[in-house]
Amino acid sequence: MKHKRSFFAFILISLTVVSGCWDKREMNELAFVSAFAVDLNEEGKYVGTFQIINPGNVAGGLQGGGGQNASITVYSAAGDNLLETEGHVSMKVSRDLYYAHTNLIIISEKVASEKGITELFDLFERAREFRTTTNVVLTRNSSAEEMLSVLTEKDKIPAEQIVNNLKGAEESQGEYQKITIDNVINSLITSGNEPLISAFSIKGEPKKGTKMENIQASQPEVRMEPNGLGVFKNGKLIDWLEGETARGTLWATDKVQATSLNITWKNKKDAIAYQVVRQKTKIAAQLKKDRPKISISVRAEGRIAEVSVSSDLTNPHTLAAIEKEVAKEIKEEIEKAIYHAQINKSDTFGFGDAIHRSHPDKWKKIKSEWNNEYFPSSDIEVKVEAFIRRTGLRTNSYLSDLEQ
Amino acid sequence: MKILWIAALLLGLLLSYAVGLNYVLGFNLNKSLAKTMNPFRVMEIAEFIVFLVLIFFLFLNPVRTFFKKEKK
Amino acid sequence: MEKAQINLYQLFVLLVLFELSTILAPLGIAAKQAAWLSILIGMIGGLVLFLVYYRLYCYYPDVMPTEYMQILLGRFLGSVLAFLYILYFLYLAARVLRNFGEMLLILAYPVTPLFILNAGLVVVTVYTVRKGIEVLARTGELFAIVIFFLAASSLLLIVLTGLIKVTNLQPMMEVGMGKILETAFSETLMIPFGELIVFTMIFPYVNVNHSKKLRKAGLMAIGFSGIVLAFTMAINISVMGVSIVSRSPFPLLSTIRSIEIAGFLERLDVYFMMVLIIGGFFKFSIILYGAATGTADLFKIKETSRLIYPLGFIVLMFSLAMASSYPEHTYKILHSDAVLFTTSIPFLVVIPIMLLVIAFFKNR
Amino acid sequence: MFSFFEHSKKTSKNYSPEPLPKTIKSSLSDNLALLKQKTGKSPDIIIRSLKIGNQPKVKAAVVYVSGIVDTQTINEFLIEVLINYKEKPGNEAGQELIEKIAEEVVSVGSIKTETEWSSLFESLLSGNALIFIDGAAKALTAGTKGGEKRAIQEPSTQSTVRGSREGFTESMETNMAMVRRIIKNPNLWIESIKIGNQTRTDVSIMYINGSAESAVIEEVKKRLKKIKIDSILESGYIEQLIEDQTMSPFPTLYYTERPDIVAGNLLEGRVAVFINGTPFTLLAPAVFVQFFQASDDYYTRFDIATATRFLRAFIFLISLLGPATFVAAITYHHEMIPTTLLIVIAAQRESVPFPAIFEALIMEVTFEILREAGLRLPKAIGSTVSIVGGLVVGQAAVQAGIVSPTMLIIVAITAIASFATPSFAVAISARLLRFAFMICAASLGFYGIMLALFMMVAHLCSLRSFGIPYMAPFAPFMPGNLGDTLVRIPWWSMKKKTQLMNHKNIQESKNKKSQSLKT
Repeated sequence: MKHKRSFFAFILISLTVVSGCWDKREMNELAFVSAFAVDLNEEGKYVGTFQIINPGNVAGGLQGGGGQNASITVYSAAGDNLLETEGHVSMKVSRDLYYAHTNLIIISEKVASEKGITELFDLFERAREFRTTTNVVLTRNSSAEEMLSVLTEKDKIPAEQIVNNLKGAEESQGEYQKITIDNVINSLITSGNEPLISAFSIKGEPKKGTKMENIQASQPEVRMEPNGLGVFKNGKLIDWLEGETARGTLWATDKVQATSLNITWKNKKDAIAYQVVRQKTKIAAQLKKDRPKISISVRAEGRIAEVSVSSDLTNPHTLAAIEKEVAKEIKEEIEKAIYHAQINKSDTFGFGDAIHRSHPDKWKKIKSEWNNEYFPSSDIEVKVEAFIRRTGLRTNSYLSDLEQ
Repeated sequence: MKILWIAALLLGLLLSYAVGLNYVLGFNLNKSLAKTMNPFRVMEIAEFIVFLVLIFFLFLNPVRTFFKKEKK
Repeated sequence: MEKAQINLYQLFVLLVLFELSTILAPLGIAAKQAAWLSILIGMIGGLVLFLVYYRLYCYYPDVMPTEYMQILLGRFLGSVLAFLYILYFLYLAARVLRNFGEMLLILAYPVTPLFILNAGLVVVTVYTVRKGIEVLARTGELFAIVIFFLAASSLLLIVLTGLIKVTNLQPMMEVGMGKILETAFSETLMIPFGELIVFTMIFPYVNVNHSKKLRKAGLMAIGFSGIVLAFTMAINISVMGVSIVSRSPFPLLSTIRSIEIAGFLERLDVYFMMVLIIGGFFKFSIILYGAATGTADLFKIKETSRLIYPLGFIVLMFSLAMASSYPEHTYKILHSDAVLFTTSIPFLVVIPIMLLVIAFFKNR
Repeated sequence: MFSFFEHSKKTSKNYSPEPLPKTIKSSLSDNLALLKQKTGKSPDIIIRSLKIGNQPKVKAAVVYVSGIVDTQTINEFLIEVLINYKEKPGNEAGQELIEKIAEEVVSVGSIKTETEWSSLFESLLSGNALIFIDGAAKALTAGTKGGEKRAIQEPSTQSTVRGSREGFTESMETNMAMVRRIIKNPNLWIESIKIGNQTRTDVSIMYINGSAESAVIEEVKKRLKKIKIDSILESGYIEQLIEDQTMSPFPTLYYTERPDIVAGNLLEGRVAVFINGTPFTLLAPAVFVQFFQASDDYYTRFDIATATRFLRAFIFLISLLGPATFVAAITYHHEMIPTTLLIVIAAQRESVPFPAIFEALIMEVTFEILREAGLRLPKAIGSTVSIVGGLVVGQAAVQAGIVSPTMLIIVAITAIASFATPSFAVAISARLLRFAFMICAASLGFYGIMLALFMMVAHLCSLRSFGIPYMAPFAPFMPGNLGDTLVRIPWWSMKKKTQLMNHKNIQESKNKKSQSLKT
């Protein structure tokens, strides 16, 4: 009994020493995958492309600074499913592929439109290393592999740059949205909601983008830009939304963070730019005799950012009139988007989900026919209110003085 | 020693519960037995050593008290 | 019986830690969006069960259940029942241990053998439990503070990140009241609340001059932890959506993983791991302690501490043998009627009530 | 150390000197002869023979040990007055003469008549002077303790920004006087015993009667009395012999060399143990939070004190878990590190040849070497060592690519953190446990750290110091006593003194080791 304690200490030590560190992985045994792309080749097999970070070239520091060599290396391989592509790639890479820091999943246009994205996501959700907060984007007019191989100048890791680009576009344009694996899966499984995934395309010759010269130039010839929102139906890409339609969709789904609108004033087109600071959208759904009635109400708050005609912005009545005009503009956008979606027969707004919430019993009956029958014929009422809170550092534009 | 017997009895009953439960769930007797034992089938060397160490400590105390009694 | 005393606050803390260790599991998710409701209903059932255990304690405040069973049912029958209870506790301990190891394995140690992970916990637990209920209770008090800070900060982070979407909780009654009640009584009542029967082994150690105070502490602890569990589940569903929650073995992990603030406060998996380890440790130690004192009392062994290592060892063995895969394990706990009707319901509900009735007539 | 003394005792058994005769004789020459024989004619035992009185002169001797006595007192108040004692002894035999000398002649503070050799020797060796007079079977002991002592200086181990600059010295009397000067209360009681067969070290316990719980006082006395050992050279001996649990890396007795800390703790109801010959005083019972409190906390305002204490708790955690957490994070839990940081660390580790745990161990051990080397060197060289070691070796190791800069940062922070804990005793245990934590982290990641942490906390919770739970007032939780733990509430809101030492909290505790160490 006297030495019992030391025995327990001994057990613990022997446990730790003997147990041989099964899950131990030193950092220089790992290849950090920053992005993963899915393509389809001619044979109809998946092609997985892996963008792997070369830490030494990214972090700089003592090793003499990055910039000389590419900060990433791209590998790709084909396979029948995603795991198989990984298996083939890992033979080419000298280290274990490590996904916990994967920030981006790129799905090529081809996969999305031909095979659909429904079956892609199980691995991402199931595997421990993937985080379900990883962003998903589509490619447009190029393959996913090309997209991953383009070097970028600001963020040394291209995946990071794509994500940041998208974030910037989401926060200022209101035409794009960041979407994560979680969101995609949730909208895939709920029948009253279809995913909307932002797309990127390459400007310039993709091959040139893989060279260091591209990013050493002050005006890189090859860049990546966000380009449209992909609309899905039953997991397949069917259409692209751009510009006002895209924004209208996002208005209706409460995703717009900030954007600017131009309105016609005094018969001059795009005379006043209104900058939205925040907005709130509410969707209410009702079923009247099995006919869905959706009402959307949008409230936006913002400021006047630019004026190109003279007008008396100190007058509250003028502001009220502008507000009305802005509201009309937003309403038009939303209606356009809804019209577009109804033609596509794809409920990207989650109206079905709203009905599900308010009428769970009836929803079960109409669920299967929602996209094709009920959604295109549903009554949709859009109500928009816009508020102007302030007009910046000046009240009236100098243009009003010019006129006098 | 008594403690070890109690422990053995308890372990035996627990294992038979596990086997019985498998049986109730619709596996036949052989399969039930195999299902109960198969977690121990794939063991690494290190794991096995830890296992042995644990068993060693299980017997250490009773054996020592036994010898102490002998001496007295 | 060990000569030790714990106070009411310590009992409260142990109860709460015991209950909260289930915070990681998708509790009552069969009721879909109303999971939180089924937890609350289960909690009410749990309060009733606690009162049953408490009344039994009131009749025999100074002796272990293993002993009053013998008083109530006669020497032979009582001993057999007590022995069965000890087996049940060991089964419970093994189940907790298995869950713990599997969670750890899926969460962070995919290659490490389950045996090693379980053995690690068993060794530390045995070390602590050998020191007696007082030390366990004091350790609990310290870690309760840690848990409190973890819970408060993660709640704050989740709210700050704006992850909560209340619409995810609608429609609330998707599955209907019948299913909710069924879930409550077959799952949530048993799993965190009914298991409190282990505490009947600990009640005799509580130093209390008036037994009503014990009742108050117990009810408060169960109520508090029930509300926390329900709240957590509601948060999980409102963050992740019911579909993801019902498909993930640890919804809380996904919730915590989705926290991202300022590009730095993210990847807080370690939070989850700490909750997991603290919860698993205390639940396992308490059950092991209950089983050990019960055995010591039944077999008249003077030093309880000598029993703990052998019992820990057999629990370790059984935790591996009880199921050959994790899905099988969860199936056996949650969905199999065999377990429900042969173990959970009789041991947690029927027998205590029966004992109470006998005690009532005997002590009239 | 102990084995050495045991050994010496065994040899002394074979030698076995003649037993000491019980009482002294009346013949001076016999007595002196015995004295000389017993002390082996050591030159520092001074025997000053003199003759006193007038017609007939009586032979007398003053005996003292040079160096530990106040020579001036002996010269002026013993020898001078004795020689000048010219009264006629008349018929007085030595017996009466000695009484008379004690009462009328010798003018020192304390004087006693003794007849037994054992107490005479003890008195002589503790610095008193003996006066023998021919014909008297008695001797006088005069209180002449003195000799060279270190002056009161600023304490070197627990220096403060604000507060008294006094530190204890090696003399127990001085130390106790310093505390007396702070607490002017007749209830401040002192009890004294001698411990150590060879050293006969004076050990005193000091407490405030009424404040200190009698159970604790009794326990301290009991444990002190149980000690059977040849020598007590420092307070550490006593500490190790009376602490509750010997198999623990954590200290369960608090030691200090500051009188204000002792006074504060006495007022809280603790018991102080003074040991002659060391500036360190023990305080019992000790609780864990006590080791994180510095006397500055009580002198600065409460908000600052509280903030500092939280900082210290954080520091302690860093010094305990810093490298372990880092090792776990970069070998097991890469997913928990933010991406940018991970890439930076990965870039640094690209060229490092060792696994992370090995790298951490190398650096930690290097640091411990530096610390140990700097500790015993003269101060001037010590700083050179730390500069060469810390800066040059660290820089070179990074440039050579043997360690990564992040690891160096972590180790450096940990090193500094381990010095920032106010109590050295608990800092060193954290330093020791750090290695255990690192090994656990390397073998099982965070899970390993958590397991080790659970063991540590369970161990801490199981400790008691003289019956008081070590982790009080957190575990067991005593809300009334939280005012002076991690937080320090303002003085005006401290309604009553802390109840930690209350008898309710004291339980019978076991002190296994103190009996077993019999020599």
